[in-house]
Amino acid sequence: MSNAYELVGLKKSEYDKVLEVLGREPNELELNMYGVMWSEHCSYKHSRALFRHFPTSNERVLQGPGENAGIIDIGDNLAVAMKIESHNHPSAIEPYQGAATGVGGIIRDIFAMGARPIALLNSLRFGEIENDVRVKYLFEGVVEGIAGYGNCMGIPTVGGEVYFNKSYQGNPLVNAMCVGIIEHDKIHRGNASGVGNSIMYVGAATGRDGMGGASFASVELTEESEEKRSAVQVGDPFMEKLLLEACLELLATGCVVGIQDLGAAGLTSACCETATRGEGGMEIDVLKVPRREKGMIPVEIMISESQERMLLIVEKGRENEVNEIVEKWGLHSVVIGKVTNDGMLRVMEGDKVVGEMPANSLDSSGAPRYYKDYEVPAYYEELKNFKSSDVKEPDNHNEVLLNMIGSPNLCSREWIYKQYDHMVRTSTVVKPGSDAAVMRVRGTNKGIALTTDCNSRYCYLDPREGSKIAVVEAARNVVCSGALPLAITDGLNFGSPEKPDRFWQFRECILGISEACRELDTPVISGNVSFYNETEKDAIYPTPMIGMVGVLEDVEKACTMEFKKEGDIIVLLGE
Amino acid sequence: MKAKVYVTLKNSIADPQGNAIRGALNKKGFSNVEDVRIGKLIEIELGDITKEVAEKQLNEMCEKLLANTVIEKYEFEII
Amino acid sequence: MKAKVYVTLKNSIADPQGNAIRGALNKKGFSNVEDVRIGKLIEIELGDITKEVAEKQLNEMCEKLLANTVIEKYEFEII
Amino acid sequence: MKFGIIVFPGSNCDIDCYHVLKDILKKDVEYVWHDTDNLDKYDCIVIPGGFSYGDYLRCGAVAQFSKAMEQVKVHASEGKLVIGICNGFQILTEAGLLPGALVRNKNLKFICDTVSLQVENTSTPFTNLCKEGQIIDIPIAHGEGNYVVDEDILENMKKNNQIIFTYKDNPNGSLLNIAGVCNENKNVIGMMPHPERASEALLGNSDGLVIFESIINYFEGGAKNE
Ligand SMILES: Nc1ncnc2c1ncn2[C@@H]1O[C@H](COP(=O)(O)OP(=O)(O)O)[C@@H](O)[C@H]1O
Repeated sequence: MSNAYELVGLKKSEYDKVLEVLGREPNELELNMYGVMWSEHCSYKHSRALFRHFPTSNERVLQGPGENAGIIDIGDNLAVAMKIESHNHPSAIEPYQGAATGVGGIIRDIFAMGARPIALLNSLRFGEIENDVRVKYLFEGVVEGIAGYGNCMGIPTVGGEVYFNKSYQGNPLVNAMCVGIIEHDKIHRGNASGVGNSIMYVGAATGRDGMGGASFASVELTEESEEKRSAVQVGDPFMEKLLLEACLELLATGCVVGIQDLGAAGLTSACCETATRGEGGMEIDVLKVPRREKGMIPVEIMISESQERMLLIVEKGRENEVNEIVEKWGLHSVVIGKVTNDGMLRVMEGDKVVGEMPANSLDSSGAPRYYKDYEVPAYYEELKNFKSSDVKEPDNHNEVLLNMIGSPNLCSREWIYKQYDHMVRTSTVVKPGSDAAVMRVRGTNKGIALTTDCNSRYCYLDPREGSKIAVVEAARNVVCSGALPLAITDGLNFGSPEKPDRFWQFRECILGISEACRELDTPVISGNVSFYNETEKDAIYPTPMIGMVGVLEDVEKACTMEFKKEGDIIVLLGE
Repeated sequence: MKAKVYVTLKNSIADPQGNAIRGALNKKGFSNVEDVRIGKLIEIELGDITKEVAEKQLNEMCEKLLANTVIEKYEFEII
Repeated sequence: MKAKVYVTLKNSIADPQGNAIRGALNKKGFSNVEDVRIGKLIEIELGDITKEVAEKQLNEMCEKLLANTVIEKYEFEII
Repeated sequence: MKFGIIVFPGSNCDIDCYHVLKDILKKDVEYVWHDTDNLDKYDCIVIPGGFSYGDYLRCGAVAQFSKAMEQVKVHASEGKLVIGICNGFQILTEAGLLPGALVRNKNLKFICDTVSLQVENTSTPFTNLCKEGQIIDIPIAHGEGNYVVDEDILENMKKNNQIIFTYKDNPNGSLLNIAGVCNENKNVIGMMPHPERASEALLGNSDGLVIFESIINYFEGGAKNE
């Protein structure tokens, strides 16, 4: 690792591309910005090409993939915003904070659209828990972190799933999903439009948190990653609660033309993405960015992943309106730059230009895109020979049943969801413990049903069939709650895309999800990809988590799964 | 043998709690307060062991259980 | 001027967290550990004030905010 | 009569209380921002649940300093009603308006569940419609609901019938299963369980309504006591 570009995670061919775009050598700041933006986590360079298979639109889709969250119409001028996001690697290192900041990040994605977050869900995977103290530690820490953040925010955590399997031993999965409600005409997007408009920064001060966290999420976990431990970000749910209320109040005034949360790759990604979606260019001054630590240099400010920060694009002349509302909530806002239309993202340090790059070259539209080879893994062919008729019928069915009920993968999940405030804001009509959670939509008779599902053992055995099963299982959960399935968000967790057998699994899963979603008319409106979930030894099972939303026109018709009274008739539907 | 263990956040780690308390103190009229960091004080009754053993034990306890060395540092004092 | 404030539970108040940690330590092989109590260590950067003012301020801060004297006691140290 | 619901930075259950009082009980109710310096127009102040100021340091510790809490003290001293729910209870103890303190749950975990409460005193403005010894099922959601208080104060509280609700099955380690207490004058009450989460058939439970109805009855219906 002697080349500067390798240190920021770029390959030689990628560095050549930077040289070509700039027509010169990048300075250190620029190189780091390309490094984080062209990491797998930010650029989706190995996965993007396959997304075209997904059905992403129908007459209900108001916002498909590509924004902070997807939005689906539920009638009467109302819509649901939703997205799922992984925080696997941070949670492997510091389970409480990793999971907490994962929840924080996904909540920001929802209110950045202008939606009021009303529910959280999560999908978790760990190694086998029996007799493994490390797994227990991770599991307890993750659950506590999710609870700590969601409870403090006052957003009920109403559902999720957890499985234990040895393939997750070194690579736990923590995916968090947030769902919000929004009126059609209140949807906001992350556009830096209107030349001369102000770029404003709101929320927590910037520290050296999660430095390089974006590129960090894109490498296999090794001994070395121990050293990056100081990269741990700490969540501040109280700050986020204030930020949420302040942003929703701000968006209602009409002075905000664009809004984006600062997530992976911090200011760098927020600036280049909003610029690309808007007028094309932006100029910001790092000295105006509030900092928590002394002596921070421009590159640290630009790629820091400090939590609880938002970027606002504000109509010129209305900055004071923003300041007033933000201050009412005990926060500060500052102008850090302005919208331009020269296509450049210009980073200033006072009067000095310290970095200048075409904004769209950083963004995923300008990032490298790979079409990887894939190859059917050997295990798949082998397992095809398996015949279920070869399995001996057990002698004692009662014992088998008891073992199953008592196994970590099938036992009650009450221990988890009792730690989550699943009732706050009094809209949870069907609580955790049933097939899907049902939330009322305040001010209407409507309800929405929410679930996350994925059986990754099935996906390992047959990625295409397994991922179809995940989608239809989610749909069955939604239907059994009395709702019409509308759309999904997908959390795709896989091993290294650079290994042909893993990439085959990924591709098969995408094809399976696409086929099932097309069949059910439940388009994919948002999602997340987490690759490199592998240790030196092995990869995780392919784990495409499906988060689904459905609508009930009359929430009083919501249905729960338990038997209601003696004498009721039991009917078995299907084959 | 008794010991006091002090567990504090590493300097590079944000302390939202400390920040909020600093804000509250500033507002309460203590405008001179510049920074607040909140850590733990753990008092341990170690029973009848020697100072050497105590030191060895405390190091181990801190590394394994009392501090989360990913984000915290520790110090102790035997009394 | 810098200060360290130590806030601990009064002896009469049960400390479930301390008990849990004692249990965990005993289980981990530290069978000699007899008691664990968890308190807070609050580090405050007081800015440019005299020692007397600092003392007065710290007393007030503790009584009003840093400790809940119904269940906690405090001590501080100016450094 | 008029209710005021205090909103602190970090309050979460403000809208839940508002919804029950306004939409279900059709009462006059307003949100009151934490920096208010006048509560004259309200008969009953609700301090809602949530995580005021993030519950940093101790639950309710920072909120006690707000301007609104100074006014709540005045309001209480005039004999008007104050009800603190969950975080509101914690704030009232921190502010010294109620005896005791709420410490970490015995199992060290946040607990969200529905629990059975026994009404111990039906001659307060908050329980006057309850039956003697009535059991009501009310949700809890807290990490620090373990009630502690000095023995001599506890003796006084018992003598004075200040223990209002107890848990049938103690979830958090509270002394004497205490779930809710009031002050000596019986015009300030604090309780960890959330009656506002149990006030609607749609949510499967309306056991909590009796508490709000008692308050209304106290003002409008000629309470059976006081
Ligand atoms: N990690 C979790 N967070 C919140 N709720 C969970 C979690 N895991 C499981 N649950 C809830 O527990 C119940 C049972 O979960 P699960 O056994 O996965 O159900 P199913 O197999 O029917 O999807 C569901 O209501 C689910 O939402």
